[in-house]
Amino acid sequence: MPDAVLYPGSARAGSTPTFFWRNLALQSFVWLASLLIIGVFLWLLGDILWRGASRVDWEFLISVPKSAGRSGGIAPIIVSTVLILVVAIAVAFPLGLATAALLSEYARQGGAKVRGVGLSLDVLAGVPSIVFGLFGNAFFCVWMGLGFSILSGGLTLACMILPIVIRTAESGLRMVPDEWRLGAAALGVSRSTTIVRILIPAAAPALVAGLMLGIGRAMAETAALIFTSGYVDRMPRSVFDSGRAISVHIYDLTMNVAGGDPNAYGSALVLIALLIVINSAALWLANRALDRKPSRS
Amino acid sequence: MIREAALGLSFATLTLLAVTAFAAEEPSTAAPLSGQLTITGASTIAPLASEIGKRLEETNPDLRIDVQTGGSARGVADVRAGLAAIGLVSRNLKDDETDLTAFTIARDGVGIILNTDNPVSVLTDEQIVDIYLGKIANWKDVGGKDAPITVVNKAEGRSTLDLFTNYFKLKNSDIKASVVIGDNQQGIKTVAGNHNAIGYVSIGTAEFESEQGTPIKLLPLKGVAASVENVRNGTFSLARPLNLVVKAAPEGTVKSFIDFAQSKDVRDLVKEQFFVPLQ
Amino acid sequence: MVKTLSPNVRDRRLLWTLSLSAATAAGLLLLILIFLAKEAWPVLSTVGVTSFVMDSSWHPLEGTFGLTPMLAASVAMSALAILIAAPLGVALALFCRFYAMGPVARLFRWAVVLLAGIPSVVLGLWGLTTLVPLINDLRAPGTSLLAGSVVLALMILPTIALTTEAALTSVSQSYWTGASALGLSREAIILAVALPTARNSIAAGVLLASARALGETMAVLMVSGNVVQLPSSLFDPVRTLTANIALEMAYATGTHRASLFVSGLALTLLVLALAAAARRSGGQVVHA
Amino acid sequence: MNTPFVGDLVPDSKTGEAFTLGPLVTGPPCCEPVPKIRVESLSLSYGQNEVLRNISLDIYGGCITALIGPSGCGKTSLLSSINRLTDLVPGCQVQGRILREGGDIHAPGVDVHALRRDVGMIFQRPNPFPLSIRRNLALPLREHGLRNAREIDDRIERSLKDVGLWDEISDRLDAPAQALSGGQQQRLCIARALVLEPSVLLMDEPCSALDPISSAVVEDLVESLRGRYTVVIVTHNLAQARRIANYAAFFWVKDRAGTLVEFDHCKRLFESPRDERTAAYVSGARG
Repeated sequence: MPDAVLYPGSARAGSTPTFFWRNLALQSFVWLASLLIIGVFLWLLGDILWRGASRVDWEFLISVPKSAGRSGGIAPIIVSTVLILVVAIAVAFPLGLATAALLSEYARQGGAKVRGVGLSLDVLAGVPSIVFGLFGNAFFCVWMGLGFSILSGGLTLACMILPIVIRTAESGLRMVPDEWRLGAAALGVSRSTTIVRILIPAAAPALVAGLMLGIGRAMAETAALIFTSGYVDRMPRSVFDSGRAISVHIYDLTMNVAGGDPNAYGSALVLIALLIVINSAALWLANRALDRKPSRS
Repeated sequence: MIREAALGLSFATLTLLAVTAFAAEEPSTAAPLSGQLTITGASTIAPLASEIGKRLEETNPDLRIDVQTGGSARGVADVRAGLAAIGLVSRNLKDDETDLTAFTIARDGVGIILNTDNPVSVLTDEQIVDIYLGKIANWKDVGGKDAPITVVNKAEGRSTLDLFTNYFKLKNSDIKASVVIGDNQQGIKTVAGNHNAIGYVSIGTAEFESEQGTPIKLLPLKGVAASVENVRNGTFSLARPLNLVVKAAPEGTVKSFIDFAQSKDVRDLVKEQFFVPLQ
Repeated sequence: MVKTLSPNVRDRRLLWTLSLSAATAAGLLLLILIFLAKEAWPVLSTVGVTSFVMDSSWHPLEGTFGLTPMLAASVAMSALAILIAAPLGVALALFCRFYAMGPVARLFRWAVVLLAGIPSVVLGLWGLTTLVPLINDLRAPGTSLLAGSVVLALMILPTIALTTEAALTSVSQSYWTGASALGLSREAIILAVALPTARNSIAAGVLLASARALGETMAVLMVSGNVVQLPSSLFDPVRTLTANIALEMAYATGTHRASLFVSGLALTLLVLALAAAARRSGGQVVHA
Repeated sequence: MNTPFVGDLVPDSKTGEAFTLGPLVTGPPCCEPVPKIRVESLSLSYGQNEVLRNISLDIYGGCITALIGPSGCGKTSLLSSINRLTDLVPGCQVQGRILREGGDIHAPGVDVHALRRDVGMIFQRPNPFPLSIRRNLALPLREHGLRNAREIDDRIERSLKDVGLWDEISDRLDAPAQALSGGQQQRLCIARALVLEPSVLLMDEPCSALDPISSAVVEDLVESLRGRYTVVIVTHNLAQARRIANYAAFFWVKDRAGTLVEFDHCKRLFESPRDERTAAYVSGARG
C-alpha cells in the first residue's frame, strides 16, 4: 500500500501480493548473488591456500629461488616488489595529492583546463597496463637510459596508479566539510595552509584508502613490469638493478617453468597475505590519523 | 602526519638513489670477472641462462649477470642494438642473421602431446598436418573417440612455431587453431585440461610433467619416440639448438660466460631445466 | 622559512606547484599517445588505416593486419563481463548496505577488497586450471569468450560493488529515515529511493569497470584461447587486443611490432571514448 | 562619502527605502559615534540570483549591531561580504562599496588575509578544525607570522580566558577540539577569532546551534565583548537581539531580494518601529 506513494502509476490499491513477490525476488537475488560471489571467492582462496600453504614457511620467505624458482624461496622477489612499490608510491603519492588538491580546491577557477585534466585522468585510468609496459619500456628504460631496473618499473607503476591516487584523494578532499574551509578563510589563513594543515589531515583516511587501492593494483601488476623492471631474480642491491616482481614470478612459474606450480601458488599466497597486511596497516593508519593526538610541532 | 610520512618516504628514496648511484660507480676490484653482463631473449632459455649466470656469479662475486626474458627475435634485436651483450635464440640462425655468431649450449626437442585420456597413440606426419589444417576435425577419423579436435597452436613470432611449421611445411595462416598459446607451460596446462586437445611443446618439460602425473603423453614422430634420449642421439628430428648469440667475436666476460655455458660444469643445470646437454 | 612569505605569495606558489603536478599528470596521457603514435607510424603510413579495419585476418608477418575481429572480441568480452558482474556487484553492495549485520557486512566488504587485489595472473591460473576444463565439458575447447568473460567479471566485480556501495552510502540517511517513516519495506526503499538516487554513480562505476575489463591482459590471455576470429558463440575461442600485444610483443620486430602499437593505440582510443561517456553520465567515480 | 549621518532617518535618494542613521545619542558609554564600517549601496548577487539590493548602513565602533529578519533575506550574505568571504563563492558579484575605516575593502591591492585577520567571523555551527585545541588557536597565529612559542602560548591562554574556557580545559589543550561540547566548541571558535586580536567580530547566529545553557553562556560572552570589539551579529532570536544589541537592522525580502527596511537604535526599533513590516515582525505578528 504505501508503495503507492512512490509508484503512483504502477501500484493498485490492495496489490500487496505483487509487492510480496517482488520483495521476495529482490531479497533472494541479493542473498543468492552475495553467497555466490563469496562462494567463488572462498573457492579461489581455498584453492590457493590448499595448493600454496604447504610451500610457505619461514624458509620460503628468506631464501633465494633455486632452479628457476621451482625450489628455494622468494626473498629477493619480495624485496624487489617492495622496492618497486616504494618508488611508485614516492612518486605517485605527492604528485597525485598535489593534482587532487588542485582539482578539488581550485576546480572552479580552472574551468576548461581542469576539466581537461580530469578527462585525461579518466583515460589514463583506463589505459591497459600492457600499454603502460610498452610506454615504460621505451620511455624510462630506453629514452631515459634507466634500463631494466626497479626504478623503471616503479616509475611505470607510478604512472599507472596515478589516476587512482588522484581520484580517491580528490573525492576525499571534496568530502571535507566546507565549514573548515570557510572557518580558515575567515581567520585570514592562506589557502596553502588550509590545504596542508587542515584539509589533507582531515582527508587522511581517504588518501590512505586511495593509496591502498593503488598499491593493491601495483602489486598485482604483471604486464607492465615484465618490460620494465625485468626478470632477474637476484637480490637487488639498488633500485638501478633489475628485479623480478612477485606477480611476474608467479606468471613465469606457471607459464614458463615446468614444475613451477607449487611455488607459484606459494608465491600467490604470500602476495595475498602481503595485501592483507598492507590493507590492515592502512586501516589502522587511517584510524590513527583520525583520532591522533597531534604534537606541538 | 601523512605529510611527514610522505616526506620521509621521498627522502628515503632519494637517499637510496644517492647511495646506489654511488655504489654503481664503484670501481671494480681485482676479481677474475667483474662488471655487468646483460643477456636477453628466448623465454625457453631464460631460466637456464639465469641459473648458469648464478653459478658463474658464485665464483666471481663482482660479476653480475642479468637475464631478461622475451623471445628469440628480441634476443637478436637487442644484440644488434647493443642493448644486450648476449642474445638467447632457441632456433638456428636465419639467413638474414649471418651478422651474428651462435654458440649452442643445449638442444631441445619439440614433441606432439595429447591428453592421456585420448586413445590415439600414433599419428603420421600427414595426419598431423591435416589436423592442423583443419582437414581432420574429429578424433574418430584417426582412430580415436568421436570428439572434435582442439588444435593448440603457438602465437606468431615464437620460435617453436617456426620450428613446427618448417618441419611440417605449414604456413601459419593456414593453421586452423582452436587455442593459441604463449609459453610452453600454457600448452601443457591446456592439453592437460582438455581431453581432446593436441599440442606441441618442449619434450623435456613434457616428460617431466608426465612423470609428475600431469595427464599428457608424447607421441612418436615417424616411429621415433619423443624422448630426451632420442633428441640427444639425434634420431628425433623435430629438434632445435638453444643458442647464445653475439655480434662480434666474444671476449672478456662474454667469452667466459659462453665458455662456461658450454662446459661440463653446467650439465646438471641443463638437465634440471629438462634440456638435452651437448655431447 | 615560511615566515618571510606573505600568504598571498605562498598561495601563488602553491597554485603554481599544484598546476605543475596536474600538468604532469595530464601530460602523461599525451606523452603515451604521442609515443604510441610514433611507434605505430611506420606501419600506419605504409599500410594505411584501412587494412587494419578491413583485413579479415591477423598475420602481420604475411601482410594482413585485420584488427576488427580482436576489437570485436575485446568489446564482446567486456560487455559480457559487465552483464555478469553488474547485477552481481550491485546485489553485493545492496547486501552489505541493507541486509547484512555489521560484522558480516564488514567481512564481505573486506573480502571484496581482497578480491580486488588478487593478481590477474592468479585469477587466470585459476581460470585455466578450474574454469576452462568445466566449460570444456560443455563444449570444446573450453578456452573461450565465456571463460574470459567470467574471469573478467570476477576481476571487475569489486569495482562495481565498491562504487555502488559508496554511492548507496552517500544516499543520505535522511532518505532512509523518511522512507521508513512512510512505512515502506526495505525492498521498496531500495528500488524506489536508493538505487534511483545512486544511479549515476553506479553507471559511472560500471563504465570505469568496463575500461578495466577492456584493458585486462594476463588473465584473458590465459583463458580465452587467443584465436583471431569474430566470435559467433560464447564457446568460441577469441583473442582480445590486449592479449594480442602481450602474446606477440616480446617476439615482434619491425612492421609486426609497429602493428602491435596500432593495437595499443586502438585500445587507448576506445578507452578515451568510454571515459568521455562516463564523464557525460557524470557520477562520482570511486576507483577500486 | 557625503551621505549625512548626523541626525535622524534620511530616506535614500534613489529607492527611498535604505537608511543611514546618526550616532547613538543615548547609548552605552562604550559606543563611539564613529562608523567603523560603512556599507554604501551594496548589492549582491549569486549568478542570476539577487540576494541583497542597495543596502546602506553604518556600523559603529565598539557597539553591537544586530541584523534581524526572516530567513533568506541576505543577512548572512551581508555579513560575509564584510570580510570578503563572498570571494569564495563562485559567481558572486558585489556592487557598491564597503568602507572600513574609510578604505574600500574591495579596492585593488587590499590584502584580503589582513582584512580577515582584523575582521573575525563566528559561524552558526561551531567549526573547530580537526586538530587539537592548542593547534586550533596556534594555527592562525603562526599563519600570521607569530613564531615565538612562548608568545603563542601566552596569547592562547589570554584568549581562552577571555572566552571563559581556560579553567575548563587548560589541562587538556592537546586533546582533539572536536571532543569538546557544542558550547565549548563555539567558545573555542570565538577564542580562535580573538587570538588574532581583531577589531571587528562578525557573528552568524552563534547561539542557534547550541542548547539553552550554552547559548546563554555564549550570549553573555558576546555581551562582554562590547566596547573592546565592534560586533555585528545575525540572530533570529529577537529577545536576544533586544538584550544585547545597541543597534538593530531589520531586513525583509522584496522582489526576491533582501532589502534593509529599518535601521535604528535597538530599543527604538523594537519599541517604536517606523515601518509597519518591522512592527509586525518584532511583535511576532509576521515572519
